[in-house]
Amino acid sequence: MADKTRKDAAEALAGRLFDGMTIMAGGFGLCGIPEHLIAAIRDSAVKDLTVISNNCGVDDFGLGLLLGAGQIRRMISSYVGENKLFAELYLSGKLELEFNPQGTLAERIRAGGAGIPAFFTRTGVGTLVAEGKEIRNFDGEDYVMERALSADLSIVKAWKGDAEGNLIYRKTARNFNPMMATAGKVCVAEVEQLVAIGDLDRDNIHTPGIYVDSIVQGAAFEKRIEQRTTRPVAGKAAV
Amino acid sequence: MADKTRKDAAEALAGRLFDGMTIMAGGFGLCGIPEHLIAAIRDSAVKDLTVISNNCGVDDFGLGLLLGAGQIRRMISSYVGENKLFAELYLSGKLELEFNPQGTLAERIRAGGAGIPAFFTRTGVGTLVAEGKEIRNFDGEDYVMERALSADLSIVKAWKGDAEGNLIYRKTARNFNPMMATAGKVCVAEVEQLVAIGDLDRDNIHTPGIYVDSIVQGAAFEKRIEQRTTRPVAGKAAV
Amino acid sequence: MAWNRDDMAARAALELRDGFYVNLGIGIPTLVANHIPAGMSVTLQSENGMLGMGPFPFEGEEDADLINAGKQTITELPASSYFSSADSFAMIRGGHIDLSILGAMQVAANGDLANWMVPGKMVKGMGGAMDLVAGVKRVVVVMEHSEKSGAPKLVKACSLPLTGQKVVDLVVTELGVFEVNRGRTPVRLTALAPDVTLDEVRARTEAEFEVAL
Amino acid sequence: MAWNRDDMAARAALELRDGFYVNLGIGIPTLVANHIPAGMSVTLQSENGMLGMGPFPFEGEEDADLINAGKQTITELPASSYFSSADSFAMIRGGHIDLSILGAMQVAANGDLANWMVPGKMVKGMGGAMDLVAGVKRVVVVMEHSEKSGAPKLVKACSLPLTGQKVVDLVVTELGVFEVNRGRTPVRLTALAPDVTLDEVRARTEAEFEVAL
Repeated sequence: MADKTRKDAAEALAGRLFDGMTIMAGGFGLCGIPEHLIAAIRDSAVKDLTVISNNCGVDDFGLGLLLGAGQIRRMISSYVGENKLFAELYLSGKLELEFNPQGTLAERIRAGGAGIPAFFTRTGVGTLVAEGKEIRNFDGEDYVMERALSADLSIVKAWKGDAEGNLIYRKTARNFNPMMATAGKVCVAEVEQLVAIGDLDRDNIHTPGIYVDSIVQGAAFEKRIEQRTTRPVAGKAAV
Repeated sequence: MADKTRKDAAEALAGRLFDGMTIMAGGFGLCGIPEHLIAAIRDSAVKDLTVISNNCGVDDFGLGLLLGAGQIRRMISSYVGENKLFAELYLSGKLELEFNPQGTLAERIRAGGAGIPAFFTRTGVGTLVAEGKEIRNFDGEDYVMERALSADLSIVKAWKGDAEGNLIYRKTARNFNPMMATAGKVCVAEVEQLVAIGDLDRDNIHTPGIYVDSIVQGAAFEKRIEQRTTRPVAGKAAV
Repeated sequence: MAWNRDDMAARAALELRDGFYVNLGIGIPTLVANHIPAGMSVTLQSENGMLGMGPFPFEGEEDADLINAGKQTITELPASSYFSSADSFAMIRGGHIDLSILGAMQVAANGDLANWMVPGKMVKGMGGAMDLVAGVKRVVVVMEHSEKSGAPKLVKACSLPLTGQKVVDLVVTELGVFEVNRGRTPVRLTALAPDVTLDEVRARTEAEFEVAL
Repeated sequence: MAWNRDDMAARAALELRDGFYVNLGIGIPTLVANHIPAGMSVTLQSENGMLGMGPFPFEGEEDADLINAGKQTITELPASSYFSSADSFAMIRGGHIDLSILGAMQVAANGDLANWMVPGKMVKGMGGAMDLVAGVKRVVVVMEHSEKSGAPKLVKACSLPLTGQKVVDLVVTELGVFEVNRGRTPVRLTALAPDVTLDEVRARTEAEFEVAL
């Protein structure tokens, strides 16, 4: 099988970036984001991007870096609360924004990878989200039709991966990464640990290599924590 | 968390069976079938069943047992080639049959568990499968609308499970089991190994316990092989 | 004396049942976890992809790969499991979560809920709220009875953009508990906070309600 | 001298490319695996939930949990992965498989394919065939040129119920190779088996075709 390993993020993305393209980026908040690939996209200076990602990072990390560099024209997200620059750009008309309910966003991306052009969901019926979309009654209940989402490129972050592109995610850093890996025309993955083929448990591969075009082991991962919340060592449980 | 473990298949199914009900049964051919639960359903003598399963076992094993006992009124399947009794019952009008393309069947079941009442697929457009169904054009291509499938009860077979109902499947015995676990109003699982809570790798649980109502460790598993195919020890690869 | 935040959480916790799978929103709903009765088994779902959410970690034990939907660091439990966002919302949308407890800006007598957007203000996004109210079997709102301006939040009809139509089952405020029942029955006041009078509730509530204390 | 089954498989194997993900049907298509050129990396998908299908096991090493879509015992490889039927067909339907090689009862000049049902006969079911032809990027049919009755199988229009509309790219029979190109171009005969004459092919083929040998 062809070795999909690349030396670094820049090499993994070489020839895959162009102005006006649509990029899907995995992660929830700053958890499970492809931080090296995002940095390489910033360095590439590619622009007029449509970015599909649940959030948009923070001002100085994650997708916030692309926002700060003025590379993003349009975002499709479910929540962008933690980003001041985002608010400024949006309110000044420099950034287009499409909000999707988080589950609808996840399912639209799954549909994009699964050859399903549209599906129906109860989510958003009777809200702004359903405006201009078909509403249809099944068995006495109204549903809204949602369309699939796909992208020119998806960038995902996994815990472990191999040269075939098989990926395993860790804890809640999985989030949007598996679906996005399936919905990009090209998928580039960054991993914390690149392991030998055969080292991953075949029963527990979250993303089969068929979806991954290039894979790169990140150097030092920052893995920044957005809301460090703890309980007192001697105290009682806070959650 | 409540202990979902039951002593045996009969106890796990107690109070959950009724005439005329719809049952989903995991497995592909004889691989990954809930053999103890099927036997217990045969012993219960429940009848007029609608059974949703990719295949219908063989004459004397798997769902073929329910067929032989005259308990099945209607099957929703993708392929039933290996069952002579099936052919007899069908041709004599004693058995109703609905064929679904295998991928459409899998996706209808996933949709049933995922709150998606209907979706569009290219599969089956222009064939008998699309007759009477809505055809719709998206971006220049025709798709057929398929509806979700759900059941009163789903019976699934896993390799390992715990008292919370978390399940892990093994190799190609996974097949339809994970989706069916989500699409039954009640789901009963049988496992080869019931392990202590915490023994399963949290990152690799295929079916989270929320979907499972009762779990039972099967006694001896027959795990019959339908097409034993080998290569000569000294020879070259046959596949 | 009206209920404080913890009282409201305790009141909402009365909706918990043994074996329930529950999703708790940010703010007061998070406090409900502190009021799970001893011996009752309740599994918390976090919509970013986890069942069996544990308490916050001890200092120094935070894991960047383990956060809740509010992006706070959390811990896992022996029976926890992780899954993708698509699988998480399949679980929510498919009706597998028993109870969702979340905050609101407005709740209407017909069960409509608004909690994500104020026209003219910067919108942060609905996150998973629309999916939760559309998919979870029972939806309990915990909210302040009035806005800071004094405007009522339990209203005849929501003036804010909706999060979901006819989705609220129960409302807990600092003044009392209201059965809304997704608009299938008239709103009923079923509990009053200590020393709060019916007149005060009437004066501060726009929605009509029956009294069933 | 017409091609035998193995020759036909070898011919179909010319469609393989390095790095391809391929689904092989039952019968002659299975033999294509024996003709993967040395040094070429081809990953076989089995639609019951596996990527990286290995050869049949040695006797005594069969595993009941490890079968292909034909229900035959198989083996795994170092890079193999397993997944559910829903995930497998998401992969197929989503266009991620490069090539499907399968058998047929009839192929029409417009690319229509029939391979699952003969009216009046007991129907076994379409299995995954409809999904494969609808979803895979390139579909190659390997079939006998004629029925046992002598009736042609490469026809003007399928008389049998379809498996898919305008889905066939290439047809390999014991007589030759035909580009069908999903009906976007006229059918073209691009290769002839040794000692098979154009006249013989013309006599035994109902569909019109151009000759581009």
